Amino acid sequence: MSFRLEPRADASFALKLMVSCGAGLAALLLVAIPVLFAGAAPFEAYGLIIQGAFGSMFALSETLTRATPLILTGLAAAVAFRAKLWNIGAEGQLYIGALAAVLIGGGLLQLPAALLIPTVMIAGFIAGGLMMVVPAILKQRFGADEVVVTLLLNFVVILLVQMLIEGPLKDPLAMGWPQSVPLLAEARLPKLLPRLRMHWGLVIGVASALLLWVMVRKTVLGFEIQAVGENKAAARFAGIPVNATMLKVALFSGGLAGLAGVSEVAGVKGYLSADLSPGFGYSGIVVAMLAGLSPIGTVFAAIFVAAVFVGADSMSRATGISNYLADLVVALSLLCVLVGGFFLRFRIRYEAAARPAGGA
Amino acid sequence: QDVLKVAAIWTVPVEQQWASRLHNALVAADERGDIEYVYSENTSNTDYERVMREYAEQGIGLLVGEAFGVEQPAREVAAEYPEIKFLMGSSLPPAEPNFATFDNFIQEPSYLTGMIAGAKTETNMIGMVGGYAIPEVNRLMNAFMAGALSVNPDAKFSVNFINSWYDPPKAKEAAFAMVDAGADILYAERFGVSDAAKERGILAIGNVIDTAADYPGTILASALWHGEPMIDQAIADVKDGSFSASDYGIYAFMKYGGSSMVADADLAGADVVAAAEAKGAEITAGTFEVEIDDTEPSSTM
Amino acid sequence: MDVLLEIFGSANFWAAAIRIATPLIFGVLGALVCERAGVLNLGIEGIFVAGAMAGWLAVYLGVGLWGGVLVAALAGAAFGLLHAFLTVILGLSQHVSGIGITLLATSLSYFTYRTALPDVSSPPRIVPFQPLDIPGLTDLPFIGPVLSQQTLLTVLAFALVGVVALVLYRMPLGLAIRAVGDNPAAVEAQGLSVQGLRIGAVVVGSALMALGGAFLTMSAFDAFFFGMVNGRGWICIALVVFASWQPGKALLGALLFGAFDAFQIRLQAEIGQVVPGQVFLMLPYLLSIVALVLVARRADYPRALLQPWFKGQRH
Amino acid sequence: MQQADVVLSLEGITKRFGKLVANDGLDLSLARGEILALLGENGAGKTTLMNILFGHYVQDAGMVRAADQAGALQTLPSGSPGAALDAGIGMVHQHFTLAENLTGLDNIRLGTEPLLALGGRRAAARKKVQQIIAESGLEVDLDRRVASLTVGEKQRIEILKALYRDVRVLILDEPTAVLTPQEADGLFVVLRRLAENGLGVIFISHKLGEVLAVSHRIMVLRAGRKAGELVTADADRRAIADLMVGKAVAEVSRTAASPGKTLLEFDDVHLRQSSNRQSLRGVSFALRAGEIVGLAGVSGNGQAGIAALISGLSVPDQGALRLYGKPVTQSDPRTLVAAGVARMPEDRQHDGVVGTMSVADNIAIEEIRADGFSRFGLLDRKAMRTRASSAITDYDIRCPGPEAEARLLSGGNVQKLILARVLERAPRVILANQPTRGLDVGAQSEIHRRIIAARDRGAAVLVISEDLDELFALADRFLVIHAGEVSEADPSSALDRGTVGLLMAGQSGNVAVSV
Ligand SMILES: Nc1ncnc2c1ncn2[C@@H]1O[C@H](COP(=O)(O)OP(=O)(O)OP(=O)(O)O)[C@@H](O)[C@H]1O
Ligand SMILES: Nc1ncnc2c1ncn2[C@@H]1O[C@H](COP(=O)(O)OP(=O)(O)OP(=O)(O)O)[C@@H](O)[C@H]1O
Ligand SMILES: [Mg+2]
Ligand SMILES: [Mg+2]
Repeated sequence: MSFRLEPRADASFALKLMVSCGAGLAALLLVAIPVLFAGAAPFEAYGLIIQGAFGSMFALSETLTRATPLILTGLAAAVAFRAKLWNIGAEGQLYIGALAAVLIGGGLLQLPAALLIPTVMIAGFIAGGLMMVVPAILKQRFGADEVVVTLLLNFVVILLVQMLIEGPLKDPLAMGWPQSVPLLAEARLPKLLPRLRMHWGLVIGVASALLLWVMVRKTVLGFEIQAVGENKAAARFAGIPVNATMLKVALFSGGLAGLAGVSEVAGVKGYLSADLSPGFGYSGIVVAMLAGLSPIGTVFAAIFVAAVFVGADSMSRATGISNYLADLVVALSLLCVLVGGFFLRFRIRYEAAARPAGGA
Repeated sequence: QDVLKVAAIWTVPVEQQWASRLHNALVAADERGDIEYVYSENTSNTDYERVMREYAEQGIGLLVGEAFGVEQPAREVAAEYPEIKFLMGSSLPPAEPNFATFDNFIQEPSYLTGMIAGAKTETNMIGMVGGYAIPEVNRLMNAFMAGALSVNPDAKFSVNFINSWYDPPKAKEAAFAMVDAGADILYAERFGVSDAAKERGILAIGNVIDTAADYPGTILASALWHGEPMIDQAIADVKDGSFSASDYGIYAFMKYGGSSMVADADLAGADVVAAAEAKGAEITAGTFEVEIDDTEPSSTM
Repeated sequence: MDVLLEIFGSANFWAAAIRIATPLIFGVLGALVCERAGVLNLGIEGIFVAGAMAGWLAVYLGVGLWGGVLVAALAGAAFGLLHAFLTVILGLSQHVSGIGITLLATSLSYFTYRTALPDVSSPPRIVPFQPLDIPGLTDLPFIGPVLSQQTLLTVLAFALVGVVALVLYRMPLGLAIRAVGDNPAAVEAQGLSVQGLRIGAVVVGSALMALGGAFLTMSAFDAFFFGMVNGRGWICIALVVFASWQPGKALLGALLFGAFDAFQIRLQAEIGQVVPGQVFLMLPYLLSIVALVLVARRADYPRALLQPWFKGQRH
Repeated sequence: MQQADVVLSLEGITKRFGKLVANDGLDLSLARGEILALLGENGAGKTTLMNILFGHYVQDAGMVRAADQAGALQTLPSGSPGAALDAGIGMVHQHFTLAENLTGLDNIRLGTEPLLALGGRRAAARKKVQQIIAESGLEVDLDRRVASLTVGEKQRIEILKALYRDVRVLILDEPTAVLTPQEADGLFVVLRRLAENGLGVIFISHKLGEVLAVSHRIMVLRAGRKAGELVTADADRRAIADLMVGKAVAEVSRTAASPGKTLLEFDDVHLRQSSNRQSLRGVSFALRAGEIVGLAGVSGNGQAGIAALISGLSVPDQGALRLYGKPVTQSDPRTLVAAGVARMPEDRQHDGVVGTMSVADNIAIEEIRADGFSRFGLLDRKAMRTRASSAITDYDIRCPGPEAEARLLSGGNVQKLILARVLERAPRVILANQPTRGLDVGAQSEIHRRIIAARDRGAAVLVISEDLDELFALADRFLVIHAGEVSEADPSSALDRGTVGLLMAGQSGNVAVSV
């Protein structure tokens, strides 16, 4: 017996639901293994994960706070991957965006919040965008693989940030700790609710997702990006300026990652340090793929990934399991959801060995 | 009365020298039955505030941790939970009513190990490998250098920061480079440096923890940090209600037993050790003070 | 100028360059084998961690050094098998699967380490591979000191470069691997199994990557630390492109990287910090990008890289 | 036919793709030394049947049996190309199955040696291949990387690959689609000789002339079923064509041209060579309103450069291009399209459509920024859909509807889609590059009809084709390209296949005109 994969035209809602539940169930089963290994009770752990992610206003706020940068880096990956521009450099673009925010909003400009916040955001967007435009140009002009270039630039940027926050940007009031001067109060993104960390970055993220959706579905630019992404040669033949379109994609992608940096400094941290992001740039890729590169889906995928992490982290504390479990749970969930996505795209056909028709 | 619940949040794994000193002290207190101890390690600064709040909600009595990267939110959390005591590593002053601070002020024994190294170096060159040039590291290196220069004005130092807290192979390479450049004693701020010293058959100065047993014949002297005086004091203070928003960093000073110097007399020579110990006595007696210098040290060559 | 001469003329410098390059040689070979077959393996960073942890833990538990090497390779192979299942059998995105593998391998290694050794407050140590001592060879001038600072794992890395080159260019198997990375349809039409070749390449490549990790805990050092892999895996991904997917150039690239790293460490040790240390640390990455820009046009990509392939699909 | 002579037998093969039944209970048998031509419209199921026979696909029902060494028929396990190869079946696929990063020789060796044999058997393999080349006349450089070979050379490697395995059955799926007439003739000589030596051949082609010339027997498929079987000696073109389509195929008729003024002019155009393009050296010619100019030549002689220039994908290094008398030397595709140039790409799947986008998108793509389809940067989906719907009716594009993905269309329908896209604006200049390559007779005649209609409306048309039959059916005037130089041959009525063939091979222009 052998099996064959058959692409599905469109998955029904029931199937989607079934697959999602199946993936979730599989993830839970897998998570039980390390939980048992560490000597805790799986069912108790499941409850604690959900409670830790959504069980209170505080938990929900924390989940959404963590989802905020993931929405933006997820969008950054989604917009680039749609055009087959493999931007693995969102991490670096995030830091550059944060750096720009601190440069502009750390005292250079004295403006009221209504002006300073947009200025800082635009600065972060442009900085992150340029950070991606450079690899895009290197790819166009020299054929340098953007996966590698953006990956390497992540290291360069983090070192640059370290250098600046230990040097010219160092906060003289930080007792020598390598961190930048704080953002002016006028540059900070306001909190959404008092006493909770959730901030306006979330609104920016969701708004970006909506705008991106409009761009993808409704605009000529979105059309051109799709054409370039799916078939460069045909797009070029049809007169779409392939290189210029790619540069626009690069600008958007890097810019969104840059915004993630702005959102983290201006919404959460208040100043820049070398540990601003625990890999939000890389997780963004995961988020985007989970969402099937859909802008709206990215929002939900980001919340999912954030909830799994926050919930599992909280569970590990409540059960006394090593908190490295949280990353493990995220990884396992990711793999289960990925495999689930496969079942949405394909059906598996088992094929019995061929029977002779009408006897031999 | 219930046992005191103490939670710790480390931004690093608990093996890291710095955290391990306090972690061990807390584990010991737990084993004595004084407290019930839980912890989260390797918690990123992004997550730090959330974890603080989660512990706070669990109803702990004392929270130990590091506020270095999260000063502002940490203080906000403390202000919101006045019934909980916070003992946080911090470079800023304590905050009333419940936010006490500390730091690893072991510049005193570092000065003493510097004296021993300064006396023992034959090439007059000492290699120093650090993680990041942050105040906690800088002040130890500066005190060490001052100690060495006090007995050997010709001593030169080669300083290298590897920009990582854990990359022993890299620290080892940096140390090898210094040996190749002529250093005959290595100041081992990071894991990996003593390994290089042992492999090349030269001497190393330990920092924060005593690794002499792991590197027989290599560790000339070590500046040790002891978490116990501070932790035990804090626990006692919380229990008897006298915990205040003060600077517990002083408990790292030698006179409180928060730090000490150990030296290998066979390697260093009895007279050299005796000189250092005499200086140590002066420090404990308060007649000699080691300057706290947090500026970034640089090579003197 | 003198400083430069002094550095490049010293056997210790070259010894260090080789030592730093060794884990990269394993990693870049592993990535090369995977990519030659058409599969990008971004799981490399995590597989390094898994190899470092598993190999070390095995030795710590008493299986002996070579036993540890084997365990590391098997751990790498296991993650390779998972990556192959996701990308070759299911045809899922190689980027995402790879990043997922990195996340899984890293967190699983850390979790296992911490759960297996909950109460250690300083990392336990093993007796690592010892430096070479080959009478006759290690006594030679210059070569001797360079060699006598290496271990058998470094010898293994160099030997594997030869083996990989031999397989790729002198064996029908290598022909098939190179073909399957270029056009799977060509391989299937000649009666070979595309999936089989790809799975095999990813599994073997991942085992090689894990050896890079094992080198860190069993030769470069003698204990396992969290975070000790520190981006070495990613560098290998860059080096493969730099090397145009050729084993010889991969070795060269790894050695260049090692030499540069050894050089900057020594320059800092010799002349002190004249510019911020980060500038030195940045240079290898920037130089890699420059090198990439210079070689990219001539580099010849496995054309089927990133492309899943299903039997019975339309080509 | 005697049982002992049968080398291959397919019985009751059925294959479904979703709802589509690609093969419906097909039987086929092949005798030793027989050349069987398999005919059928695009999508009739020929390739599918061969893919099942060779093990690329697994059939839903039915059985494949092949003769073993002793001549006894053995059932082949399904889904295993390896088993098919072992059973002495070789296949030249419709699309190249070559690893471009390997040399020709290595492609031939691939899979023939134990994987772990150290060193392989390169020398022995080379000797054997050279012997086959000597016998068959399939000349090709074995040590060049396949990427640098021309399509004709690649096709020869494909055939050598099959012959190298000492096959008893050889399947050729449209092997001549990318060969020049001369190359094709060479191949037929080889095939006949091989058949005389006992090889059984299944030959798929859309070119009825070839089929009639080379095959012994013809089997016609229609919509997955056997539509009929003929002995070649008794068959004629019309009968076969009607059998394929299931109805009578309309002849395309053509009236004499009445050329008007010059619309597009090449003036001493030079273009540098690039990786897959021959250089152009001083090309000059003019296209006039109301005439079809045929550009004949062996592929790889500069056609790609001329097409790229007219398409706006390249600009000349030297010389000028003039459209309606005005220079357009520095144009890009958009300005040319806006100026009324219709361009049909040589490789329609690769350059013509974005497979994952809809039919409507692909019809609108060239003018997406024009007012008709968008406003203020926002797409007008309704206009795009309306246009697509009318194109689908007008051009008989067979697809589920305007929202269907273009990749689901067969080659003929993709070509109709492109025609609909470019002809709708009543273009004044038309570039038709290999307009019917690989298409069945029905689609061919439809496309020819459209091109002639456009000419009659006053358009200037340049047809680039390697199919001389097509050129003779369409062209009012011939240009011949060789080694980057274009020479004029006129009047076309005075030319015959032989002379154009000579011109294509680079013989002097005088020969042609003198006929
Ligand atoms: N892998 C596949 N998946 C889905 N449909 C397929 C597949 N392969 C073939 N088909 C369908 O089967 C039908 C027969 O296709 P096939 O390629 O056999 O036609 P053909 O006779 O070779 O046509 P052509 O002359 O154009 O080569 C077509 O409608 C095609 O869409
Ligand atoms: N990926 C696919 N999945 C399902 N059906 C397909 C796919 N690709 C093509 N088809 C089907 O293939 C049919 C015919 O396609 P096919 O490629 O055989 O045409 P073609 O004329 O052979 O093209 P060409 O001659 O250019 O190769 C279409 O009707 C379509 O339904
Ligand atoms: Mg076909
Ligand atoms: Mg076809």
